[in-house]
Amino acid sequence: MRKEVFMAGTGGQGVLLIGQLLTEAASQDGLEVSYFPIYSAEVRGGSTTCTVVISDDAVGSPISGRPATMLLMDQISVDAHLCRLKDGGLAVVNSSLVHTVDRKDIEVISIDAMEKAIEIGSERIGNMVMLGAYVQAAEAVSLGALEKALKIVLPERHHKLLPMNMTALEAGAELARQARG
Amino acid sequence: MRKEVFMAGTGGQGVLLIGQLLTEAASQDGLEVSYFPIYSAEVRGGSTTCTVVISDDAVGSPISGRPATMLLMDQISVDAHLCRLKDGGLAVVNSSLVHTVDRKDIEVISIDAMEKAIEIGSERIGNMVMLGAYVQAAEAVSLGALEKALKIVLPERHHKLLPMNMTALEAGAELARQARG
Amino acid sequence: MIRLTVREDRCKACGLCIGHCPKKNLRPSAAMNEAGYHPVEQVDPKECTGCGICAVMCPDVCFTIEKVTLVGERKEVKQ
Amino acid sequence: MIRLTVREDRCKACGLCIGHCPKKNLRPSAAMNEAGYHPVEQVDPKECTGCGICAVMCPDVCFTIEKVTLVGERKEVKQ
Amino acid sequence: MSERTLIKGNEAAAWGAIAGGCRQFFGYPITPQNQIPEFMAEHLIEVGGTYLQAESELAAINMVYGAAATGARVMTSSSGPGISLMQEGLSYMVGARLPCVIINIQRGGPGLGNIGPSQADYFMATRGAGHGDGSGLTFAPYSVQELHDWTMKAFEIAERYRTPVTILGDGILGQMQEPCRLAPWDKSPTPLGEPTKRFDWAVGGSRKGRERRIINSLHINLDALEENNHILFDAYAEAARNEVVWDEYGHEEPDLLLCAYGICARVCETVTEWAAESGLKLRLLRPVSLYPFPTAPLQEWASRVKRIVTVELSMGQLVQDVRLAVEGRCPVDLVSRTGGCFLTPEEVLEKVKELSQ
Amino acid sequence: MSERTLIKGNEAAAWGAIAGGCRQFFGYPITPQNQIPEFMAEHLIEVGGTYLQAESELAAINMVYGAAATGARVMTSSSGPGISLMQEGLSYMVGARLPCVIINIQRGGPGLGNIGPSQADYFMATRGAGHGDGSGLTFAPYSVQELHDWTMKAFEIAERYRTPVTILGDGILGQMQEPCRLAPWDKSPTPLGEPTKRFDWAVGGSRKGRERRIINSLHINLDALEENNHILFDAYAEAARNEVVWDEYGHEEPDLLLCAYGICARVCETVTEWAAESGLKLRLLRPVSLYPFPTAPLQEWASRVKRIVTVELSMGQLVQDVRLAVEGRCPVDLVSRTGGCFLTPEEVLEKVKELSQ
Amino acid sequence: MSTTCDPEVKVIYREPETLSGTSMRYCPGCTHGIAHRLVAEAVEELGLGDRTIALASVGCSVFAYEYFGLDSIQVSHGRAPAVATGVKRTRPENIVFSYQGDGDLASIGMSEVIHAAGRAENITVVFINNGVFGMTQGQMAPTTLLGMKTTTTPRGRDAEANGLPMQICELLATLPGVAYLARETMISPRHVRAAKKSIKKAFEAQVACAGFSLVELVSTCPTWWGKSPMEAAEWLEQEMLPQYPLGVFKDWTEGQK
Amino acid sequence: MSTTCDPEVKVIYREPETLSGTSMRYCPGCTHGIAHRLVAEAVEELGLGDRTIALASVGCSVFAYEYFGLDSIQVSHGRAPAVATGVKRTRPENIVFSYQGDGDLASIGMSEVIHAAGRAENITVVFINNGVFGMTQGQMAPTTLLGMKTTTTPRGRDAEANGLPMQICELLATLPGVAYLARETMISPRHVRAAKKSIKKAFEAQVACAGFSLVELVSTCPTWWGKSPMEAAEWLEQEMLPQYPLGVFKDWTEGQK
Ligand SMILES: Cc1ncc(C[n+]2csc(CCOP(=O)(O)OP(=O)(O)O)c2C)c(N)n1
Ligand SMILES: Cc1ncc(C[n+]2csc(CCOP(=O)(O)OP(=O)(O)O)c2C)c(N)n1
Ligand code: SF4
Ligand code: SF4
Ligand code: SF4
Ligand code: SF4
Ligand code: SF4
Ligand code: SF4
Ligand SMILES: [Mg+2]
Ligand SMILES: [Mg+2]
Repeated sequence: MRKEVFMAGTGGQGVLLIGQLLTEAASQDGLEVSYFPIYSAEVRGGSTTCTVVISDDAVGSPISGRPATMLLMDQISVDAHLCRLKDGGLAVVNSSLVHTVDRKDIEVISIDAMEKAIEIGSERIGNMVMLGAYVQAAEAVSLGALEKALKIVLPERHHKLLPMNMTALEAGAELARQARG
Repeated sequence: MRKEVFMAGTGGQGVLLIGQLLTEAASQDGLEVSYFPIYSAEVRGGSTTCTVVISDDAVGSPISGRPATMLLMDQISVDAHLCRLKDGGLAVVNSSLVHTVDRKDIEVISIDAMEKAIEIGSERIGNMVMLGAYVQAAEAVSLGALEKALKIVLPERHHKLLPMNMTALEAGAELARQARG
Repeated sequence: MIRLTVREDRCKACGLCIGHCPKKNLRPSAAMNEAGYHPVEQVDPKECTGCGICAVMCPDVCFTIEKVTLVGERKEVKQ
Repeated sequence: MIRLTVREDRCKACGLCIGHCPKKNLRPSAAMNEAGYHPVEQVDPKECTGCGICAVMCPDVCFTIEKVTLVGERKEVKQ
Repeated sequence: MSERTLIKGNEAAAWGAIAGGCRQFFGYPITPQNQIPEFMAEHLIEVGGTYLQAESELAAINMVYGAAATGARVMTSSSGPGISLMQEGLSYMVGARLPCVIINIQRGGPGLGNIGPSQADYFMATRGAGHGDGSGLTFAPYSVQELHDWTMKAFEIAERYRTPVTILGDGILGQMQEPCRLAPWDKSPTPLGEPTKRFDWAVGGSRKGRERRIINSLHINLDALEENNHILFDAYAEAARNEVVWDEYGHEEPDLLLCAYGICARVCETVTEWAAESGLKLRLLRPVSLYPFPTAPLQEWASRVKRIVTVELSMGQLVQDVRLAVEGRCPVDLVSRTGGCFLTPEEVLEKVKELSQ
Repeated sequence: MSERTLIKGNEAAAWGAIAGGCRQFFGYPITPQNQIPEFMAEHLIEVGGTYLQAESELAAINMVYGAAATGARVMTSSSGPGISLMQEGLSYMVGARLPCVIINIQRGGPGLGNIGPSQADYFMATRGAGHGDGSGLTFAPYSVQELHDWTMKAFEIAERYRTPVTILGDGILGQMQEPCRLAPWDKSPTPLGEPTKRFDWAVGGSRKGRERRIINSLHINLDALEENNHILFDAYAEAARNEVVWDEYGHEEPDLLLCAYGICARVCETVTEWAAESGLKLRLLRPVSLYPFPTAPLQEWASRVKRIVTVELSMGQLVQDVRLAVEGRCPVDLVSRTGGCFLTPEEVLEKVKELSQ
Repeated sequence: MSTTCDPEVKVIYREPETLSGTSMRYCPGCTHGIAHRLVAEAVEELGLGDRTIALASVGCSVFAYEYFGLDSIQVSHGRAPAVATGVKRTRPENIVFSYQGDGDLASIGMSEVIHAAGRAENITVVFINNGVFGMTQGQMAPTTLLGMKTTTTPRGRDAEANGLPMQICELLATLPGVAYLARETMISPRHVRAAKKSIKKAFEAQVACAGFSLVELVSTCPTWWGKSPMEAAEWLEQEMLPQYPLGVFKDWTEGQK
Repeated sequence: MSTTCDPEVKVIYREPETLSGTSMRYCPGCTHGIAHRLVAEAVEELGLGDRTIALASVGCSVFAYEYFGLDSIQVSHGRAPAVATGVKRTRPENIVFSYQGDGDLASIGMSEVIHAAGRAENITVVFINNGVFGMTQGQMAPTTLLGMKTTTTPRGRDAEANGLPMQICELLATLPGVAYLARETMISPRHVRAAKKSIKKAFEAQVACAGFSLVELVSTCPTWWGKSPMEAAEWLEQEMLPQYPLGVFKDWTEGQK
């Protein structure tokens, strides 16, 4: 089993954080996993992306030319990267910031992450909603592992936010379930 | 035809000068020639040596492990280098400073260069006496070529010394002729 | 009249011009440029004295400032 | 009595000790050492004051200088 | 099975260094390896060690030289341009037979290039250490865990052979995160004891009761330098007997052998699996020690496969060692990218398929 | 036939440089090549050029970079340790595609080593230019005349391929004297005319009427750097078509082929002759261009001889290129010394005789 | 008498032509941008645009070759003064300046700048002192203040462990080869104007072949200082300027007057 | 009362045990030898012989590791202060000094010495300024006087072509990390004694962990100056000292008194 996900967004949308969460969760699930961020020469701005590869065996390539799944936070990311999604792959997109998805040969799950995030209590946890939706749709890791991962990845002083983050993850998962029908 | 000569002495005895003279003379004779000085790490003192290889063809190796001929200015040089003289080779030694020559399988021509030099007018042209003897014994280059070479190698301001140097060269050649009998 | 233009594509909303404008006449606009910043705009163009301080402080060379005089008017004034 | 020894193997006949000896009591000897130099010698050992200047100036640490007193003599003097 | 920690390759390397007894670090920042000095700045102090940001890589390698002369476990890390600047210093370390560890997290070159991953410092790492004969030993991890493990181990190897040891990584390995079993740290500033007692060549401490010692690479006597160089190469020969490490992965009866190290070996593992799905029998031979190089296993495979494909991020450097090992026994091809560009498994598989036809 | 002048190798090289249009020299003294900067200090001023003693080799190569950026014919010279210090700068020159000439009069290494002759910077000269892909071109003269001629010619080649060109000599070649036909000097400070007109990339002069120009090795876009590297290697490939130079000497139907460059090739010529006297049929193949390397003729001979013996002053560097060319077609041996020691014809002959049995 | 309203337009400020017009990649409010503009203005106002060569060093300003509308050379880390020497000695008719950060000039490039100054090399250096290695993510620079936290001084710079702040102008002022030397900053319009005056004087020194000239600009790095641009300016004034006092350290024209 | 004549021997001068006893390869009259002796005497008199490490740089004094009877390290050209830093930071209980020529320290090694001083590195540098690269056969050094002929300034050093003489003490004096800094010479017994005093003070600074210490010794190179040792001393006094005035530039104990 080799699961690849490519995540992309713009600086500040928290793509690297959910990438790391997913990675840590996979590790907590006893799986092998690698996380590879694309770092940019510029200090600020531009797109942030990361690739997470999960496997029950040694990971092999932490890079993927045509990943099987993608999590895309905005239109720029969709425009830049969706073409590389594997034929028949899965794209979980943030419909709050994505309006057009041009490929027909793939499964697209649109999540209005921002709306849900605001509903839960903070615009800033849109990334968590997206991650919840993604792990549900891709059957990547368990929610339990994500909860453990949250405790490890989030700095101690933010642990009071754990419940809200869990709510967002669960809400995202629920949205994904609904989207698939 | 490949003629090798290895010259050695102590700093100040003018070995490098006569090496260069021989080289220039060979060049003047239209021959191919190379001159290779051993330079020392220390600024001062120690032995000075050079190897001159003359050939009517391309010179090939400017280095020789066991040169066919040697010109040795003092006992230290004899002790250090004579063992490397080719079997049956020719050694022209400065008998003013060399008292023992231990090899029997070679031709040794002993020249009392200092005595002759003082006789001609200056202790400092002992090297010229030796060179004259050497070219005579080894049939290396013509005296005419050496004269031309002297004019080129000696700085202009020393040209007034040319006659004395020529005298020394000729005297050396004569001594070599006599030594061979 | 002072004609002040801001190259909105370049503005990074650093606030240096805003902070130094003696007339407090600059502010972030509601618009967002390609880089994701709210570029600066004038509060009231007529208030601008053309002192040039905003241009002096702007690290991104966003400002062009010109003094525009209607020639006819001036001539009348002179006479 | 001053006992001054020159390590002849080390001396390079640079002349610095000779030039600085206040008693002008040093000179090149006739001998030649391995390195080909005429090592320094004292002109008259009795003239040496043991001032140590030669040792101070020698770049090759050639000098050992000692003041030798016959103990017995000294005691007699003291009494 | 100890716990796993998700950690960046660079940090894992730094962690491994401290676990391996490294107590002195001198370095100068350069992307993409900055987490190494930053980690050292944060943590060396906790184990009584020294972190010092040198004014340049030139100074850094010479500080390393000084610390190594005292027998300390010392390290520096950098990337291509910085390693270039260390070439003279490395040559001195080789000549003076001083152990130390150098991490090179390769980036795109030549010149300022870019900060993409690269394997184009292979020549410098395996034939380098500047002028003159002799280089250090070089090892190439291919995962965060291995970066940690090999950096830890490198100190011991460096001391065993009295030579610099290079850990050769790349921008991806340095920046990626994987779960890693981290070794514990000894909190002592000299976990291995008094260096001048451990080594009969180390300077420092009190000289009472022992002869003075000299660290030196100058041998004005030509024969003495030749002898010194033979000692160096005897050590390399010894390392070639004991320290050759490689790994194999894939089909037992392959049509083609892939040869790749570091990040490219990771890619090739996946390629090997994917190829099997389409009926192409591949095997990966992954050199872990680059110098000494696993010549023997390559030679063996060369007689058994139709072709060897070297996969690397350079215009062709590893491939030279492969060709030197193979000596014409079978064709050796190169699949590569350069300039900070990386290879994806898809790209490699496609090219390998082409070559297999 | 013009007149011959007895001259030192180093001086002949410097002379040749000026004859080749070199008008800028930046260098830092190091034995055994000091006669090059000293000659330049004396004579460049006579042709309106600039001699500047840099504060270090690092500064020197960067001064060369600056002068080269203006399209000037510029040179530096050094020996092993100094060339090591130039590796980063050379990598920048390669990356920015700047022509220049570097003379390396090799001495014994590693480290401070000694000032005996050596050929142990071969790797650095042929695989070097520091980090990243790409190196310059390298030529190895073997006589005073050739030192003069190749240094002169190097400037043109450097410009043709927009790359640094290394002239690789050694302590013997640099210090020995031979009669040499010296080329005349043009007295103009810019014998070839305005550089910004000659080259569409050179900066400087007046920018009126032309676009601004940029000299650069930074390509933050990974693909752009890859493209740049392909341009470099296209140039090397072009050079491999046009600039491969080698020489052969000796028996037409040899039993053994000797391969040697520089001073060792001189020794081998004599060995070849002496061997003939004792009935041993030798032929010498002498690479003059080391990069590009004369692969084809070596391959051809490899199929025709029993064995190839590489003769060099290193622990085995040239021999790698020979083996890469030969690809197992015949055994390749190494006769060598290291650490500033040199080989005499007697020694080589003896070892070759042993190998031929 | 005309009554048409042809507008007469007087430019109060426009981008100098010596800038390329490309937008700059600096972080918001980073004073690198102001410094670029000042250099460009100085070169333009002195009429040197056609013959000035810019040297971009390695640091956040590495892309300066894109920003200046001049012949440009990107050079290796710290060696700009050596490269400038190579250029100037070959092309003395050109005006050559290097633009260098404090990591570039005061750390790795110390030797090159001192020797260029010592040789009275006719070049101009614009030196950006922001107390930190910006480009590589905020490590300590030789100019980092004591107590200041950076990614390689996580507990704050400590004199014993990390050494003392390096004052470049004070150091260079001892060299007779220096014709013009000043330290300026850009935290207010007044300071910006003073900085520009110094930059102009530095270029004038080069035009007059008076020797080496350098202007240090005490600058902000809002990103690694963790401050807004306005806060950064304030912090600079309060913390940086006491360690790096402003002023003209050397002016070759003073002797002439 | 005894009448035996047991001689009582008081040593006025003997070779210090901190020298190895090997004879030195310097040219006749070269003051490198005096400098070695003074350093050895200072180390011995301060009782530091058992814990002092000598760093031999590249220059005529490259063999210093043979001459000092101490643990020694031969280091690369110009980088001795960096090596010393590495040693001292690892072994703070040891006393570390480097012995460097003016080519080594003032040319190629400029950056390392300034940064070591800037860091207040607890090391001692003995700096031999003889105005020339001795070992490589008499090329120009940064300290070569204007007008002085060397093998790379065959027409005499020219300010414009070759730059200006570099005054190291004046430069380093600006750095707060420097505890002791002096320029001495060895051309007379009086000067030699003063030099030794300074060298001792420099080591004392290190013992007290007061920071960086350096003693510059204006030295002769009879060989490349083309003078006898006595002439060289005279020329030094007349020509070198005006450019390199003697004196104590910094003394950390002054503040204490
Ligand atoms: C030889 C070398 N070493 C290190 C680096 C990495 N590096 C790039 S920029 C930089 C420091 C930049 O700091 P500074 O000069 O202060 O410029 P700033 O970014 O602060 O403007 C470093 C260390 C490099 N590119 N080359
Ligand atoms: C990297 C490097 N560059 C150059 C040299 C050659 N070199 C040896 S000593 C020396 C200069 C020595 O001069 P100085 O330091 O003044 O010492 P002195 O001989 O005058 O005492 C040089 C340039 C070298 N060994 N290494
Ligand atoms: S020109 Fe002056 S008044 Fe007008 S906006 Fe700019 S700063 Fe304000
Ligand atoms: S100073 Fe410039 S970049 Fe900053 S907010 Fe004002 S216009 Fe925008
Ligand atoms: S000790 Fe004094 S008096 Fe005696 S020889 Fe030496 S310098 Fe002269
Ligand atoms: S000073 Fe020393 S070396 Fe010189 S002459 Fe006197 S004893 Fe000899
Ligand atoms: S990191 Fe600092 S110096 Fe670099 S652009 Fe950003 S604010 Fe400016
Ligand atoms: S060359 Fe000069 S510095 Fe070197 S040993 Fe001789 S006199 Fe002394
Ligand atoms: Mg900075
Ligand atoms: Mg000197």
